[in-house]
Amino acid sequence: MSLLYFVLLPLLALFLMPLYRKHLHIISVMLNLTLLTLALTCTHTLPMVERVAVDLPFAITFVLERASWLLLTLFTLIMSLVSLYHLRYGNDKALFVASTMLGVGVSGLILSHDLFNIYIFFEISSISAYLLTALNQDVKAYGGAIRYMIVGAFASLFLLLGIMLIYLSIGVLDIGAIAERFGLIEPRLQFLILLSLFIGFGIKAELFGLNFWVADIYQASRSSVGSLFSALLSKSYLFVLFHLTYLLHVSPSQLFFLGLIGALTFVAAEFSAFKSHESKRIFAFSTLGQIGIITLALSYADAMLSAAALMLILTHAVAKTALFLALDLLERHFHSSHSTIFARFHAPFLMGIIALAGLSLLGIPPFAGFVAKLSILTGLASLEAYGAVALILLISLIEAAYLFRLLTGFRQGTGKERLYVAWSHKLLLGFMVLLLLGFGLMPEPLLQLCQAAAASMLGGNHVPL
Amino acid sequence: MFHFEATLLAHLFFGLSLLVILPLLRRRDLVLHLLLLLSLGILFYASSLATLFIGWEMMGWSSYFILASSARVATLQRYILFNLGGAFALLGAIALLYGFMGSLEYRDIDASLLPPWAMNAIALLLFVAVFVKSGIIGLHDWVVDSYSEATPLFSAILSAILSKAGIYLFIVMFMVLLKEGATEPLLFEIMAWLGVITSIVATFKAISQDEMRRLLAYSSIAQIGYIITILALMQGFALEAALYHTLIHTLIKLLLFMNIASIIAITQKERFSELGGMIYHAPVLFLLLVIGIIALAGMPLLGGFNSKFLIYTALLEEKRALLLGAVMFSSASAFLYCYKLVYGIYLGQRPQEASLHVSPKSYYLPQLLSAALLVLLALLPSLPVGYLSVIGVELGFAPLDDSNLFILQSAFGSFHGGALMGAFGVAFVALLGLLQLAHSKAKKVKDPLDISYCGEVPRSETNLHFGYGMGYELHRISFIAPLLRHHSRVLWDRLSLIASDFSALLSSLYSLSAQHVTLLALLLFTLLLLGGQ
Amino acid sequence: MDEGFIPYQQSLEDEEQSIKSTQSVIEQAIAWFRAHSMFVLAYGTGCGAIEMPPTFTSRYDIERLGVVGVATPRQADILIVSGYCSPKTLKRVIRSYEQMSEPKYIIGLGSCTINGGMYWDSYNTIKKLDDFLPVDMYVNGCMPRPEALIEGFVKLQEKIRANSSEAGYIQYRTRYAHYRANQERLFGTQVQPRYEENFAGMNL
Amino acid sequence: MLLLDLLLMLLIAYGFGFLYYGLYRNLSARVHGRFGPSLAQSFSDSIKLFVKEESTTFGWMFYLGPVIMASGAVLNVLFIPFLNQGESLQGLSSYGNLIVVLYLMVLGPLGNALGVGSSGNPFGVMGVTRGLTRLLALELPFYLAAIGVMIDAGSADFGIIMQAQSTQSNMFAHPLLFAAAFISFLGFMGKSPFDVVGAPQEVYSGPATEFSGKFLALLMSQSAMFSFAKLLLMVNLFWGGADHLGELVAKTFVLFVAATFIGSVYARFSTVQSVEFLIRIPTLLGIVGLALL
Repeated sequence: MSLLYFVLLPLLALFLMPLYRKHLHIISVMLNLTLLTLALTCTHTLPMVERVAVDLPFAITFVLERASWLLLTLFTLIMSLVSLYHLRYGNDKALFVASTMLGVGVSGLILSHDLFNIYIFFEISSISAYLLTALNQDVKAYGGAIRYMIVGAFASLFLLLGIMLIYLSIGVLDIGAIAERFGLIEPRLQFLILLSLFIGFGIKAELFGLNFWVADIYQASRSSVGSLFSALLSKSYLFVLFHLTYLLHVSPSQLFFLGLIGALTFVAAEFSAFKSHESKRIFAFSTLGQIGIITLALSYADAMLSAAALMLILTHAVAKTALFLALDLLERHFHSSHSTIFARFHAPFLMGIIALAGLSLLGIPPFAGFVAKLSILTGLASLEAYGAVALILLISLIEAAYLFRLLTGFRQGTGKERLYVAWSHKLLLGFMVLLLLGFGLMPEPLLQLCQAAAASMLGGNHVPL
Repeated sequence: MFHFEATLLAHLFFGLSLLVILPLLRRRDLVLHLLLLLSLGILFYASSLATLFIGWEMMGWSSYFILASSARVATLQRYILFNLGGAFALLGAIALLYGFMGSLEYRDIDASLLPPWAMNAIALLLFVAVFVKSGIIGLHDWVVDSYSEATPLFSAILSAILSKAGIYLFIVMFMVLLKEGATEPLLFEIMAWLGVITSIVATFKAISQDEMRRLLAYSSIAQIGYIITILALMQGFALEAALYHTLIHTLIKLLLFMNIASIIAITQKERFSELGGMIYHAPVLFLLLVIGIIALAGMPLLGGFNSKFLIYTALLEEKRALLLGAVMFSSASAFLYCYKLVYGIYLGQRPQEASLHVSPKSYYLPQLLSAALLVLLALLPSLPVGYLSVIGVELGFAPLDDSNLFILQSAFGSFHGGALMGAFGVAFVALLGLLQLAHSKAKKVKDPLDISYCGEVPRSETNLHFGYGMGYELHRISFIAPLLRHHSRVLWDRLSLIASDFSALLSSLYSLSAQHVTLLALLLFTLLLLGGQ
Repeated sequence: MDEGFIPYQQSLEDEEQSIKSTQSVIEQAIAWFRAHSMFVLAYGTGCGAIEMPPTFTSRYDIERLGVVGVATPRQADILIVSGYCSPKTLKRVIRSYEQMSEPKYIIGLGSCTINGGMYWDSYNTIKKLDDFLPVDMYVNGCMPRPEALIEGFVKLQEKIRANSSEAGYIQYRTRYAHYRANQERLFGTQVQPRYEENFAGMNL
Repeated sequence: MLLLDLLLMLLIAYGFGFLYYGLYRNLSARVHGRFGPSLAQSFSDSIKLFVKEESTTFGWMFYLGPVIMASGAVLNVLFIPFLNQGESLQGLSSYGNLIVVLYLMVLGPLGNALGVGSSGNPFGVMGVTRGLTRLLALELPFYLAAIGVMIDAGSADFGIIMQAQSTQSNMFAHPLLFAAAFISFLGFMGKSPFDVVGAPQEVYSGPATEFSGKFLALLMSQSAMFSFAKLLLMVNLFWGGADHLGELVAKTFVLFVAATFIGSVYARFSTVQSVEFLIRIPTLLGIVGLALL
């Protein structure tokens, strides 16, 4: 069992796709399910290291430890769910190609253990994201994609600058090696490097000050694509950002700064969503808000809080995917994603899914989101970060305000259409909500996984050269 | 340890909510109602704060979704936001407690370990949770709107059952878990006065309502105000008085809301101005309502007096004269809305209008049961005392004496329920006999419009039911008029406007063009670079 | 009936004396109480009403006789029709009278209630109240002084104590058709509910 | 024995109630410069009403309203002890207490209000509304005073309250509380200036508009008894009760005459005015009185 499969199999699928144009969806589903199975089979063999030496500084090193495994499993799961969702829309060829590519990108990002590869996968994922944005092939989509491209290129620029400076100063790109030698760099240069990396990843991880492009991109792209962006893309960059942060032993003040950025992201996003009436935009802001909380929690570099943050990543990804996919169903029907569409249909099941996923998103029991939120709050409280607790609780009210406003849309209005939802979609969405409910009722196994992952993430997994 | 078995509330709430749910069988929202019941179970069975919170929140959202079938959007928003606000305050308190205790199990909580500031902060947060749920004035808008816009049956559950959750929370948190803690006494003092001010303001607001369920909603707020006040004393007999009043109020509100549900089913009307004169169409319902309002007004001869008596004597015992005066004032003012309720619906003249429907028979059962219990409690006022004492005894308070079930004992005197009932019964029968035997013969008017009306013959279209407007004159009384304005609604609306403005400002950032975004990022980079060096 | 008011009034007063002796003790006691507690609905239909306030207040203090003014016909024993009645007023007077509980009496105050008085040729006042309602006692004059009104009350007290079957309210019940016919001639049928229709059977 | 005692109490209350009522009419007539009716006039009125040949009713609730009201008055009389010592004329006071009595005082009016309401006459309800609105403010000072008395005596029991006054009556011990209670008491008696409830100029007779014959008779009788009960209450709470019947009569008489004279010279407050007055003056007195306790 090789970690390379997670990159090679999708690449193989990408090669196969032009050959079997009519069965793209099947290839995609089979690929993602295979990857999910593979990821699950890795549970007992962690940590895993895979190195393909090209030329030593540019070796391809893949490492799968607890944290990245958790994310990898999540990503493959979400990819499988999304591709299963699209099974009914087999003619959507570009989507399958681009999403498979996105899968390669994000998997590579979290697997890669050297900056060079990280940069490569960074680019792969970015390019596929541009493609996905433009999927609708209308003016808005192209505009969004171009905007995304400009911002993305800018991010790559900074990332490249950071990597270049590291390579120039210590001559290695492997993360483990960098972690060992990073202290040797002159402090001012260190700071410049960290800053470039922060700007590079920060733009992509959608942190405050660097995330003003996000809402427009989500709005321009399709809802189902939104689920990929929200669940995979931003999370993978965030993961890499914090992975590096922990490895490079940044100073407490810099961590504090990250936490501050997280809090700002959270506040700004939740408030922005409050007045928004475009559901994709609202979900985008909500994603930003969650990213803010996750950043805030991770910035404490505390085992318990990091575990809680990982838990939040997981639950948020599932809940958001469910929401975006449900929204996609609505969007396909109404050709609009304005929040008023919620008042125009009658479909109890879909309604229930949106409501329950929304509850989980908000961190309301008994759904999995609650466990994550409670862990974050208790974690913060035991670190005596009462201000952060108060902030999260207060701003969560704003979040509740706009999320429940969407939900109230259900009952408003008179002329409601009956909306047909295919049983396969019902099954899929129901599965996601059941997942949330299940982990909400029995959070222990997941919490343990997250704790182990957090420990490995914070412990700085040094893989020898 | 505090346990489900020991809570009267739990038994009561389960039994009664099942009664209300009975008429709902074979309906769509049954699932949600059962979920609500489940959440109550979680709340009562909880042995850790996390579980308690799960029950609390589930109660919030399941009731929200039940409410969603009938309420307006604004009401729903208000409902969920206030409820979540309270819940998040509770969550904050729980997180804070966890910070010190490292565990959320009830048995691990030892409030004596808390530093005073933390204890006070926790107390404040819990107050917010309790106050929101109880609809303390300023936080009450959601209560009134949701009660009046829920389905008639669900209003009964909301008022009879869910409104008591705040009280339950208070008892669990303060009297059971945190009783060792050194909470600032001033906080409880403020709570006591907030409770009584709430009850006064809500009473006056109730009087000036034109909608049955809004009136009852304010009445619920007022009644819960008393309970809050009495609980703030943190004494054993106060606890018993509060629990007794909770029991009585639950019975009364179940009775009244089910009664109104029947009336709504019969007439399809909600406002006093559209009702009236139902007494001879629905005499049984009228009698049930009269039992309800007499108990609500806290008059002797029905169970309502027992708990009022306990509340008063508890306050007397603590020598809280002014507090008691205020409670009694509000309680006396309640007569007005009690009468308005019965007059507006059953008495007065019946407006000319279309046909009447039949009320479902299943609506009668909860009413009859509540009424019977209220009468029984009047006869045997000490009946539930032993049951109520359980928590108090566990907490080390002396139980009330219930050796004679007819007599309700308190430190400030006692009364004999049987003697009261008996004397009234004899007097009533004797006087009725006297009236029957009197030389003068009663003649019943054939046409209800044959009233003394200044020598006029009123037509059927003449509005003779304007008595429903009683309470309007309160607006002219300089002490009361300011209480009737919607201060809190204005406040919350303004707050939401501010949030919305702030939101507009922030969201404008998110429509920047790509150039601006990159420019900003560059700026940030430069700034940080300069600042970081 | 002879011409003129005085012989008629005389005949009414004569009758009382003869009936009184036939009553039982209880009946006499009841009659005494009735005579000594008279609740008055003073209907100020015309200018005669101006004489009622002095009658009720300190100067003449009719409360000495047990006469009290009440506001509603339900509580009243005696209806004073004070002066001329236009049909519009009469309608209300009749309604008020019918709402009074038996036994009930009418005092016609002033000449107008007897024969129209100074309005004898008015197109818009009734001339003879007795056509529409049974008057038990007339107090004539234009206007009659309070003394006269008190005199009327004293006479009425005697009449009440006599408990005559000729009392106005009994006549109104037994000869309702006659009164109703007169009323209908004036008002038409649609205005007033029929007296006997107001009550659904006796005794609750 | 108890039964005889109770009957005696009722008879005393009934007799003295009507006597005082007659006295009231006489006294106020004298104040007006009239002679007024005989002392027994009110009694005659009630007998006459009982023996009217017919009374109008609007249905069973209308019928029961006065009965409930009268039962309330009877209960009030029975639950307030007449004397502060001995076994006789104590009635059922050992089965109740001051709080019970304070609440029983409202039972009658509520029953009556139900009857009035069922008549469908808007004037009746307007009267009831006025009464209840006035009641808001009327009870507050009285309650404050009663609370003061109860806290002072350490019990709500009449016996103990009266015993506590054996050395000094509450009137002198707590003059402010007494003043508050007395003003309230004037209102409870329904005399000027607090008699807006049945103002005949505006609302016919208010609550009594539709009551005729025996119903009105019952209302008059209960009102007489109820007045006596209120006098008793004041005497017991503030004047230490009475040792024997003679003292009781003397004390209630003094109180009654005081109320009558005040009632005779004051003009009527409107509903709003009476509420504002009651909240301004006596309530403030009561609060200060409680603060001084």
